Amino acid sequence: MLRSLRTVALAGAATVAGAALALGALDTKPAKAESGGTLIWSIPAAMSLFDPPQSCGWLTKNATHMIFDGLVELELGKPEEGWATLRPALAESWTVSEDGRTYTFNLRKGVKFHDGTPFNAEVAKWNYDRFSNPDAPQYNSVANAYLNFYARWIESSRVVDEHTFEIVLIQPHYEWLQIGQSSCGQPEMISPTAWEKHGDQDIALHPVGTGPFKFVEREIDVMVVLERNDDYYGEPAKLDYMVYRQITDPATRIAALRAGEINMVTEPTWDEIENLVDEGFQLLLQPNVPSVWYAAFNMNHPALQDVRVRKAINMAIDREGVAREVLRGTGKAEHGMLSAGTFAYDPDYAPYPYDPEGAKALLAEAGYGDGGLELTFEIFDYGWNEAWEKWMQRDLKKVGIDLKLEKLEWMTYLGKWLQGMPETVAMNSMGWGWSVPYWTAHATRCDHHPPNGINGGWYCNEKVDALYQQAIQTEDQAEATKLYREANRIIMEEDVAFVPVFSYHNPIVLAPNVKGFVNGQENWYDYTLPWVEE
Amino acid sequence: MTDAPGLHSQSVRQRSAAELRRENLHIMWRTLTLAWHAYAKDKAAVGALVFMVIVVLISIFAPWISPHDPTEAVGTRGGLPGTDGLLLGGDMDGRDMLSRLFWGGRVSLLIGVVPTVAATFIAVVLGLFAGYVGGWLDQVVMRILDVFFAFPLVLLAIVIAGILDPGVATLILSITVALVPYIARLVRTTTVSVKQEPYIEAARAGGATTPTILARYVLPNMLAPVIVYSTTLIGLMMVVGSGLSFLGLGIQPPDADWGTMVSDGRAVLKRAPHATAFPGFIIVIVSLAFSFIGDGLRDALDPRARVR
Amino acid sequence: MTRFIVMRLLTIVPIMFGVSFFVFILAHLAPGDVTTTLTGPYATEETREQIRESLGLNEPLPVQYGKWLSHILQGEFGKSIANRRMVAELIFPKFANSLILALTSAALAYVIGLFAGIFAASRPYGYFDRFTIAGTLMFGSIPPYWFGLLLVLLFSLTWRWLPATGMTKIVGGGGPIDVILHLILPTIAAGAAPAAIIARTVRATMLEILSQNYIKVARAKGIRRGVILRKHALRNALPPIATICGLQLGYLLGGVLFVEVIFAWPGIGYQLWQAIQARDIPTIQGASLIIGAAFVLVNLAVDVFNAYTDPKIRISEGVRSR
Amino acid sequence: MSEPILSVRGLKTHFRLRTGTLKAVDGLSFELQAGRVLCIVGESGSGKSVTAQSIMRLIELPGRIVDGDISFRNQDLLALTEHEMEDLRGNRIGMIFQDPMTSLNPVFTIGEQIVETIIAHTGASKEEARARAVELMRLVGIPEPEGRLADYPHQFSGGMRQRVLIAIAIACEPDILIADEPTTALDVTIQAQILRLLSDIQKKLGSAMILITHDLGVVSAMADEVLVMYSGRMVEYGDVKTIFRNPRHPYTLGLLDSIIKLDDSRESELRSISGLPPIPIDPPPGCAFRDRCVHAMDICGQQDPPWVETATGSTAVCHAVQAEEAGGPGAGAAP
Repeated sequence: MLRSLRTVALAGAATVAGAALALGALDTKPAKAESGGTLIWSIPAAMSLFDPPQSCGWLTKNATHMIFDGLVELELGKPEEGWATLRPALAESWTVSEDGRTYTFNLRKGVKFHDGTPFNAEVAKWNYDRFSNPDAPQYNSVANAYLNFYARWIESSRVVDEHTFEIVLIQPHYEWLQIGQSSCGQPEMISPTAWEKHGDQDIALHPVGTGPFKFVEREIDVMVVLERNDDYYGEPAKLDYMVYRQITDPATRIAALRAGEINMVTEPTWDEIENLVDEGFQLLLQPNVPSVWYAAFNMNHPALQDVRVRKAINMAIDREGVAREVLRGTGKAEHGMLSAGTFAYDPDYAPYPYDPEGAKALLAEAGYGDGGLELTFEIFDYGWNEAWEKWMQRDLKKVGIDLKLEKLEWMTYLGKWLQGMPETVAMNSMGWGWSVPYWTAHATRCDHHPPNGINGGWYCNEKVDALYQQAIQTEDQAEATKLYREANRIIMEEDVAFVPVFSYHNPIVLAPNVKGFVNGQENWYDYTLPWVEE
Repeated sequence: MTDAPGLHSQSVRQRSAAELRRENLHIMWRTLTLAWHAYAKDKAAVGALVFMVIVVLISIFAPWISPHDPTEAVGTRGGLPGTDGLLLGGDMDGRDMLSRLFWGGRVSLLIGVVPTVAATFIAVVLGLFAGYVGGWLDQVVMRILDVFFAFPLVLLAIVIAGILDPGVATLILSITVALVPYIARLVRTTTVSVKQEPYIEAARAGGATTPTILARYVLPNMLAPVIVYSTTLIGLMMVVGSGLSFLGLGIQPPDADWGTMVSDGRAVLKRAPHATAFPGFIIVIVSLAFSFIGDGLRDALDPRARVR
Repeated sequence: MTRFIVMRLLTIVPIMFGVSFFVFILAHLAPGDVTTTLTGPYATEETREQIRESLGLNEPLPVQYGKWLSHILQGEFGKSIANRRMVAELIFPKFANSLILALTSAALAYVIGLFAGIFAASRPYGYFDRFTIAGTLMFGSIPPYWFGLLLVLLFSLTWRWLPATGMTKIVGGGGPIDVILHLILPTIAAGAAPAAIIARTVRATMLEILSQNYIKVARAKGIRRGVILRKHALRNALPPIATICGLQLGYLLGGVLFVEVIFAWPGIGYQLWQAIQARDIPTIQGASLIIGAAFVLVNLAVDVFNAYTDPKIRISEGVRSR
Repeated sequence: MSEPILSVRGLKTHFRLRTGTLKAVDGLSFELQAGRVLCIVGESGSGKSVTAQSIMRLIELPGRIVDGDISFRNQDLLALTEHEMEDLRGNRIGMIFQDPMTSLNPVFTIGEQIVETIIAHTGASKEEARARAVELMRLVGIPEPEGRLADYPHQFSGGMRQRVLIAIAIACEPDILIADEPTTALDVTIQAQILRLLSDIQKKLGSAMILITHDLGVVSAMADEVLVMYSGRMVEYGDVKTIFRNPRHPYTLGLLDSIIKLDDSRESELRSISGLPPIPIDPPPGCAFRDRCVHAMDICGQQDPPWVETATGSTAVCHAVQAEEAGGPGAGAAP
């Protein structure tokens, strides 16, 4: 199909022989009802593997969660709700035992993979064993590594009957199921038959799931094409095709959108948004995104050992200014590490109003009254020209701190980031989060220091760890919320381990003829909802 | 002027080293004076030189003459020239274009000039020996350069940028490495052709040693085209450098060079075309100036061009 | 002549060996570790170590190099670490895409460069010459990522004549005509700088040759100006022109990264850049090697061409007379 | 005397350089009779070659013939179109250059370079032209010419190349042969051969010849008339015997002294010309030779020297000669 088209394109151009063979093969039917069409989204970078437990990243999840299903999934079609909640997927329903340790899933009947093989409890267990049971033949240590945050809680799993699957955790954990809705490591179901056929390595090239879209082709670093799965068990997708086209350059993406070569763009700059909206393009924002952009302090940095310095830095940042000038309505100032996409979020939490004078006073107390404090801030090369980091640099300069930005290319950065900061580096930057508040624990727990986790700032407070431990065992979300907020308060006000700066409202710009698109409370979207009028 | 230096070779042999050195110095001085006189008569070249001196001065004194802090937003984002009292308007972050252009010159000139000069120096040494000695050495050097020719610059730049800290120094180093093969090849070709000139043979027959021949006959005759070529490369390198910054390997924010300013300005191309136009224009003008200077230098250094 | 070609072919061996060596060293020296993307943020050092082991990344570099080289010699490029594709499968189509763009850009650059250069040299210091000099300087110093965008702004967005990105239309595209339409703007963007460089070189070479004695002799013989230009001068200018043209083609074949990025052209340069970003060593090595090989082959062709056109080399064996 | 075949009047060829105007030839007049040999003598840079090239109209920008006229068989060469001039070059006027090593196009065969000229001017077929080329090569003394047609210049020695160039210049039996220092770059033994060849051919064809040289020995052997140039200007012009016996201009005198001295081995009077000739870029008014002239007077630095028809029959351009001819003071140039 599309694959053949692309091949013809090459051969045709090279030989200028085979004429218009290509045309007509992809003859999309004229849109009558509210369905059909091809949505083409320009993705800014390469996607990872199409093998859910081995894949990582928001971008990749955008495609994989359309091809594959998990037992449950996030409800991303209700943007009006504060945060995304779970809804049934391959499990029609589930129950959690009294002690909070046993999860029982009633699986949907009659579900078939795209290759025609059935889905059942055996398949579910096979998939869970692949990333959590080292004794299983299909066990994959990389999958286990990715899903470590999820699999580490699993004690055992078993097939109760053909349509009932049960998982027992090592301790009560009420956020566990939703933790699985992360993008880096996805507990979604692949077809064991396809796995047998292609092998553990090459299965990533032949993704076979149960999802609303089927995999058509993937041209590495160029594009990914999915087509609607008409045999989908749920509400079928409206689009005929979903295309993810890789366009790295932000200016090129906008040009392609204007030229009508794509119809969806994410992360445009404010300037482009204003122009595009003027030109009739649609803008969708999502204020409840489960991630915060922050700078992490290196608690081992000599100058930052003094909490007054850390506090002063937090006070010196004009977060509202970032929201107003850098984000221009596409984001919001944040003062804590709990994100707006989680139930524990407190929208009124703002302990650090912009106070450069206060910051100066604190710095003077700490012995930096005349400036002379030079800090290195490692940042990564990202689409928006490091705008907010530059803003921090400017704000800190006003209170006498010379912030040196060290911009690194992403892979170099990631490598350094995962190793944790050496004493020479004062801060590094990241934007991350989950739709559950437990995520913060990953960046703060004492036992998550590198290489055993991502707590690269070497923060440690056992009191905070205890609060998290208590929170995940609390079924009542109101109670848990209190615990999380307390942990957050300690992190931010007593220990001051981070500089949360803002949350990004994931602006999406769509061509006028894209209908029904929902900008859900995540960094990936539900592509079964939109259609494109042609 | 047209008589070949080889005619002097008879007497060269009999001088003492000190005398020779003195004489060499004298010849060099005389050549320089003559060259300057020739250069000074070329109006375009002098104009370009004056312009570049001004640019360099502006760059050096940027901290004192810039009306605003180049990293500070002082106006509307993408404000057109004249708005907010900014002569050349604001960039996409609302920073003063004029001040940024002043400051940008520092980095731009640095990454334009330093790698070119460094690479020219290395290339002259390599190419001169390869071309003059010839044979086996020539083959080895040229084949190694071939390897570098065939090599993706980006990979090199990333590795250098990764091993060292990213920044201007890294940028300069990677561009230098990338430039050497191009200049070395020219040096080598020129050397080979100069080597065949009769006056070299005469000098050798007159008993001049290899270093003397290289320093006194080959080098001066080979330098003119190399200098001209290198001068025209400077503008190009300012662009290449900005390209590496574009890939995230070069200049660290909030610093900027002109090339990076062009690159950054793309984001507001429609609303604030001046944000790319001004730095782009400067790059073109500066390369033009360097090219004029190169032409003037060729005329000044090449005796044939001077009198013909 | 045959001897020359054979000798020249033999020099390819050490060059390619050198290229492969440097490619290998640099790919392994690059900071950052493929296991960070392969295993994710929560992986233990053990898992990473295991992965490195399974990929053979723990062996001493000379051993790795030897293995890699012997595979390459058997035509085995290996498998991409980042996406599991066979590297050959991944890079050859991309190289073909780059080849298409490189050839059209080179053709454009050659035509413009040669004509502008020759014409400028035929009337030195005239208006056209000055115009050419200014033009070459301008196109030589316009940042390509800006120039490309400008072209898109004008031809795709303002006038809507040509597509802005990609190699084919995503929906219902892919025929030769579609590809040609998509080729136009990238070709201009990629060809502009080489055209300027070639024009400059051709002009300088032609001026140099036109000042040669044998040209004066030809004029004194009463040969028409045009004939002198076309026959006597151009024929002698061929070697340097061929050299610069070859160099530019080699550069274009390496994938003009910026043009490929700006126009989302799926070429080898962009592929290499992505592979570098992912620290996908087999792909980096494969792509670099193919780029290097293309460069070396073009250079070889130029050298053979120049040898063939140089009677001193062509006649060096056989006829050597009296 | 009959009508001159070539007459040059007030020729000025200037080069506009960035550094100023180089007056390479600045006011030159002479006549050439059919079958006669005119030698133009002078130091390097005195404008001899530029004169030759001006006659051929080979001067290129930034050089330009700014004034004067050149008439060839009553035809104003400066008024001809470039095409008409091209038809004349190599056809009615042939030229030989000084450096045979660089005067042949390295990438074409010897045969091609001779044949090309013949075809361009006679419209002969390839075969005819080839036959003619062989004949010419034999004429200029190249052994086994048939076999060497397909050879390339680098397979020829310097002397042989000069012979080829002579063959090219005389291919169409020109009325005028201009030889610009044809032997300077050659070995001494070869020089004599080439000069003899030129002389033989000139006589055989009955062409007129302009021979440019700085070698007074050559002049005395070959010339009918002599024209001495200095710094772009004519200093003395006349019959070879007159000038050699009775040089009037101080510069001619100096030139002749330097060879006569060798002949006479008279060591008492070492009169060589000291100093270097000036480069005539925007020259000041007055005589260009005055700085090196033993007879220099105030007027020499103020006014251009006048043309003086001397009593001996030559023309000299000199204030001192004028004074002398007029019998005034300051005369003392003659021995």
